[in-house]
Amino acid sequence: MRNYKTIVLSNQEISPGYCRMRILAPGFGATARSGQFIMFRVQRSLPPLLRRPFGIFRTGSLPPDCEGQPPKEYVEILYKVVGEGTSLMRRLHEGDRVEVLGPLGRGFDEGPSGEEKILVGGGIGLVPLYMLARSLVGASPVRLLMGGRTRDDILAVTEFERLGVQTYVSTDDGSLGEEGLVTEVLKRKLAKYPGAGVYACGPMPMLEAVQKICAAHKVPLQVSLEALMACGVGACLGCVVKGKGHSEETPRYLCTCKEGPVFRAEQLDWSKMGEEPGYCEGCKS
Amino acid sequence: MRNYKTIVLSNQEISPGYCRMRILAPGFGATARSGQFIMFRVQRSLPPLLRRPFGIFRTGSLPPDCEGQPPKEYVEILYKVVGEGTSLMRRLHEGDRVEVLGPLGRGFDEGPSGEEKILVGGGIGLVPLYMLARSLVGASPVRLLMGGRTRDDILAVTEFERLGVQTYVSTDDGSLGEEGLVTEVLKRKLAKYPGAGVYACGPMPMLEAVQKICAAHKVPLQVSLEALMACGVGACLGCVVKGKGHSEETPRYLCTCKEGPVFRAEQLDWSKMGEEPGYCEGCKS
Amino acid sequence: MNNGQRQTKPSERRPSLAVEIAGIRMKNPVMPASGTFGYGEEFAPFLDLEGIGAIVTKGLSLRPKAGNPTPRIAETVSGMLNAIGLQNVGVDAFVKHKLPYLREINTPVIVNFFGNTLEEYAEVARRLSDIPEVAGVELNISCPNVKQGGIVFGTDPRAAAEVVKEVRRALAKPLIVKLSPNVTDITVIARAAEEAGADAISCINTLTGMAVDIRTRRPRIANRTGGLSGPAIRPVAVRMVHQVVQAVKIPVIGIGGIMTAADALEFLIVGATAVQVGTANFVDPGAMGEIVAGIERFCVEENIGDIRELIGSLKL
Amino acid sequence: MNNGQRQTKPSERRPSLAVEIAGIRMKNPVMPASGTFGYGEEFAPFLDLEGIGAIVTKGLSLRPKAGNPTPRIAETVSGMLNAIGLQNVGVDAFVKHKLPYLREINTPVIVNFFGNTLEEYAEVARRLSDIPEVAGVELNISCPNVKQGGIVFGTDPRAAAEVVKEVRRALAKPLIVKLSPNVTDITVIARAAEEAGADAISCINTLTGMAVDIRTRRPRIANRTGGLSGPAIRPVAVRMVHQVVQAVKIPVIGIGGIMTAADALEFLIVGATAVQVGTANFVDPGAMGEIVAGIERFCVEENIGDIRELIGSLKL
Ligand SMILES: Cc1cc2nc3c(=O)[nH]c(=O)nc-3n(C[C@H](O)[C@H](O)[C@H](O)COP(=O)(O)OP(=O)(O)OC[C@H]3O[C@@H](n4cnc5c(N)ncnc54)[C@H](O)[C@@H]3O)c2cc1C
Ligand SMILES: Cc1cc2nc3c(=O)[nH]c(=O)nc-3n(C[C@H](O)[C@H](O)[C@H](O)COP(=O)(O)OP(=O)(O)OC[C@H]3O[C@@H](n4cnc5c(N)ncnc54)[C@H](O)[C@@H]3O)c2cc1C
Ligand SMILES: Cc1cc2nc3c(=O)[nH]c(=O)nc-3n(C[C@H](O)[C@H](O)[C@H](O)COP(=O)(O)O)c2cc1C
Ligand SMILES: Cc1cc2nc3c(=O)[nH]c(=O)nc-3n(C[C@H](O)[C@H](O)[C@H](O)COP(=O)(O)O)c2cc1C
Ligand code: FES
Ligand code: FES
Repeated sequence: MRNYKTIVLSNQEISPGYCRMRILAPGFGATARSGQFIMFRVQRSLPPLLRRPFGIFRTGSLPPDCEGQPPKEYVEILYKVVGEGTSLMRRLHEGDRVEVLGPLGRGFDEGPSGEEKILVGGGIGLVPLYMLARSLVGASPVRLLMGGRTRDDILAVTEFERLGVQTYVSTDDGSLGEEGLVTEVLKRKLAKYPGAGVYACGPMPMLEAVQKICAAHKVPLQVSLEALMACGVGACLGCVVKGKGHSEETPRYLCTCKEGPVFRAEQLDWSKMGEEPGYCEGCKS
Repeated sequence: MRNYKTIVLSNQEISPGYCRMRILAPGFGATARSGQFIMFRVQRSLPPLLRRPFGIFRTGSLPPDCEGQPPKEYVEILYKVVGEGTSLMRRLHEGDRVEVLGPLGRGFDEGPSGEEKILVGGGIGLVPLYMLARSLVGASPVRLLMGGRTRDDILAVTEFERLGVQTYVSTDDGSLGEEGLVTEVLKRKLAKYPGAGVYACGPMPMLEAVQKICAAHKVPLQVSLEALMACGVGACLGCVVKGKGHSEETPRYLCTCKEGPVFRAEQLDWSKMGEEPGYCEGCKS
Repeated sequence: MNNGQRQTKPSERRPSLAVEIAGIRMKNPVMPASGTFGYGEEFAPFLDLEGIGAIVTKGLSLRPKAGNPTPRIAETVSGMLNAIGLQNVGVDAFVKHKLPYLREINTPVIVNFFGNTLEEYAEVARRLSDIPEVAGVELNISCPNVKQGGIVFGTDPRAAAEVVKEVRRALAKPLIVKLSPNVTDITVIARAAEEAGADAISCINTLTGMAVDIRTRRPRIANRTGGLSGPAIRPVAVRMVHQVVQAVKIPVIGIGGIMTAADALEFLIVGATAVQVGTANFVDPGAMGEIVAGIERFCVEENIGDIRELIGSLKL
Repeated sequence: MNNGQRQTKPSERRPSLAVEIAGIRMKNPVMPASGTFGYGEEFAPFLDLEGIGAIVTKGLSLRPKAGNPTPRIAETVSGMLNAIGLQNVGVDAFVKHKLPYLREINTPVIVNFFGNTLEEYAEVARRLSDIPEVAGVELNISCPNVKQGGIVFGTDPRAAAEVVKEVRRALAKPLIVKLSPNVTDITVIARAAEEAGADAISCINTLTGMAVDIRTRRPRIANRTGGLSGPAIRPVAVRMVHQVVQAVKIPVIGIGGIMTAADALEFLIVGATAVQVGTANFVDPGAMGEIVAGIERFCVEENIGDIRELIGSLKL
């Protein structure tokens, strides 16, 4: 966990409104676990004031520019352009100076190997699932259920397939894969693989549905949450989410940045997740 | 006078810390007079909040990119990189979107033709003198006395010479032209051309010295002043300078942006010009 | 303006943006903030003066006022400090030189004014009462009362009530009282003004601030402290407008850091009947035109037929 | 930092940055602002905790506090709103789980705390008095007094004096009182605190603000209003520190929008003996280290051998 004062290696739009950025970060990969995130600083000057949190899509390395140099280790993020910060990010070019704080937070617990693994991603929510899939595929059969509004919201599926992951795409408008909600696909899969472990990331309404389904099927579920964040390191207490058994008398607030962003479903109080979102405009993914 | 929402045509460093920018501005040249200025907006977003005032170095036009199109009329500024705004300006590239408000203010009164014209420029203060020289040279003998700290502060002299202007360069450290203050040169020239008209722009200490010299020689003097400006159009009253005969009882504040930036020396109260500068850090030129 | 994610079905007819404040009818709820728009004329080259809700002129006093020494302004992070010192031409020159131009423009004129004593306030009010071109006045009570050792009228409920009463008595026009934000509880001042006869409240004026040049170690404006304006103060302004709207029955004009239509909409949603745009006029002399257009666009996107449906529609 | 135009002849020896506040010796005048630095530990990976003047911990109360519902924060122009609601682990957990780590670090620990009643304030003060690792306390009086219908202690001179007296009586440590900026005249509160026994003043806490999501028409934080912090408030903070320094004899700690060494220097020049850095810790967890280095660089450039020569050196 460091603050990398570094540079952009590449930054391109991969689907309308979605971009992929590689950032130079020597030594980052060795410490990063699936499900962790970074706090990204767009530029030294304002705006924006605060850093922006982004899941780690993957880490890797490129061959050095010249003989004898070490390979260029990078961290890669996938982001959706939704507002001021991400609009400024989209304009970044190779060589621009940025800062990356990370890797941050608690990632996924990979669970028993051999077990059927079902990954559920909604839109940009697929980001943290790639590194998870990469480390699961060796030991367990892995399925990715990928949902989105339209074909444009379905990202990087081929990369999952290259890992050897079985992928099932569904879109609300049927413009890609089967028409309908990803949660419908999940029900079918759980009927088929009752002993599976489920890992989900996406919009809160999707996560709430996934939680209900997994509870009904009594299968273990881990979810990766989003919340408004100022510090990303557990200092500001801006990013909290209600833990199971929370009440005014017995407060059980959990820090999304430090105790999360990945939680076991049973750690959380699902009663009013939707009403009191960590992020006010509701999900943008 | 308009707000041009336009683009940068070119922007290069011409001397360490000094840049020259051409900005597309159709129709601007037809309305601009020597000594006027623009309010420049670096970008649509913050920072900086306020526009930055810059003298008009010159207007001109470039041949169109394709046959049949009209020529590309531009306004050109010369600026010194001193702080936040100008540092951002230096980073602008061809095609970047900027805004230019202008032409603003009252320019030089060219005075009787045939008369000897002596232009005195200190550092970046030479900017408003170029258009003046350009329109004077036809009808009057024009001399430019150009002063600066070092050779790096002496700009665009060759362009004045190309107009047919006699130029005399002096630097504090003697790194270019004669060693010493431009005001010493002025004294000599006025001794030689007692009937000359003087036009000056530069740091306040230089202007105060020039004013004393011209008063002593009883020659007409016009000066172009700098002041902190918010609006540039006479609305905020942030840019005022004390007029002759100013007192608490009989306030005679003049707007540098509207009644200036060029003033006849006798319009101004020179008694404490230096102590109460329109711009707090004193002159940066 | 963050273009909402979800679809919006634009309504057919153009939304009505008209509002009324203290009997003054406005085409739309956007007007300049006093002192940032001169006497209107200065902005005619950049803006259609008949396309805004009203014209609010530079703070006026009985006699001409010299204002403060320079430097008078300094830029700060997302804001600016000013200590102009209320320099103005005085009532006579205003009537003689500035009004004739405004007379020709089909937009209500609101005259902002102040005094150094109760008598001065009342006298200016009397003078303005006789002028037909003046649709209403805006009373700036953020000034020191020289008689009371310079305590600022607007920071003390009693003093505020007193000056509003005096002016009310002397004035035959709609009276808007403009509040200072440099107070512990702005609702107390707002209620005092309402009870003393204000027809509307406008807030906020500038927050008192200071900036120092670390190399010269001098204050960056000659007056040491100045009024902070611009986007930096918007959250404080929105909060105070929200409080005042709940405290009084008269309409409230929201002011503070409005640069875009989205900013203006925040104030309308918390309950401001109209807004004033100040510092933004310096950044873009056409700003108010774009703000009016942006508000109209928003109403279309959100299927709002009349701006008054939006005013005070904050969900809690 | 605007690198001054003129030449500077660097002095030979390293300048001394040490300051003393209320008997607490600090290596340099830079410390974190409470609530933005957790309990110190969180920042150890990014910052040398022994390179700053002191560690100021998250506001502590007698019993654990749940804090507010979410969303608790919102970014604004060059600032942020927060309504964390003073969530904290309570005195017992602090002593048990947080102090042991701090004990190992050779930097004075200042514990910020608050209460909902005079009794609670006093009780926490008593508890902290017995803890050797606590170098001093910072009293946050920007809290509502539940007994007095929730009027905020820090906005009323009498209430402020009362709570400071109570705490002073119960406390056997240096006492820093932290003031709220949401007042008409901060010097009145500062003097009340001084007379009631404060050893130092720190100011400012956050300005109350609000922001609205124009699409949902909801406040952007669940608590409706929140505390505005960050560079946007700096001019207001510098002004208030300037005022307080002139009003009291005890040392003043300047807080508000400090992002860089240049910002910190503004506060020192107007007379703050030290500064606290808040929101900047979120933007750059190493910010305080760079600020200390920048202050040292400035002293060298300006030939200042001892930071105390700079403190209060404002030229008027
Ligand atoms: C742990 C975590 C991982 C994330 N991973 C990704 C990812 O891999 N790809 C991706 O595209 N997005 C991801 N997000 C969401 C991303 O942080 C926001 O989309 C981004 O901050 C929006 O910034 P903006 O300035 O463009 O939007 P604006 O709406 O202008 O931002 C305004 C403020 O709200 C905050 N904000 C806005 N949306 C969100 C959100 N959904 N979650 C948290 N804060 C938000 C911003 O950080 C900023 O403080 C993640 C969020 C979290 C908490
Ligand atoms: C009528 C006029 C004509 C000018 N012409 C030129 C020119 O042709 N070339 C050139 O290089 N400079 C010119 N200047 C000065 C130029 O405006 C400033 O150098 C520039 O604004 C500095 O901005 P900054 O953000 O880089 O500096 P900063 O110091 O960061 O600016 C901070 C604030 O101070 C103001 N400011 C700083 N220096 C000056 C100054 N000398 N005069 C007025 N305001 C200042 C800025 O506008 C800004 O509001 C002119 C100024 C005026 C008033
Ligand atoms: C340069 C300047 C001059 C001002 N003059 C006046 C004035 O004469 N009378 C007044 O009531 N307010 C005056 N104000 C305050 C503005 O009307 C407005 O209340 C304040 O600037 C906040 O709005 P803004 O953030 O949109 O600028 C002035 C503000 C500025 C920046
Ligand atoms: C997230 C957050 C939490 C805060 N918590 C506290 C607190 O517990 N006690 C306190 O006295 N001040 C608290 N503050 C106020 C800061 O200590 C500081 O006074 C304020 O943020 C202004 O400084 P800044 O602009 O550098 O952030 C908090 C500020 C923020 C942003
Ligand atoms: S983001 Fe600050 S505690 Fe989680
Ligand atoms: S800059 Fe506004 S009046 Fe001159």
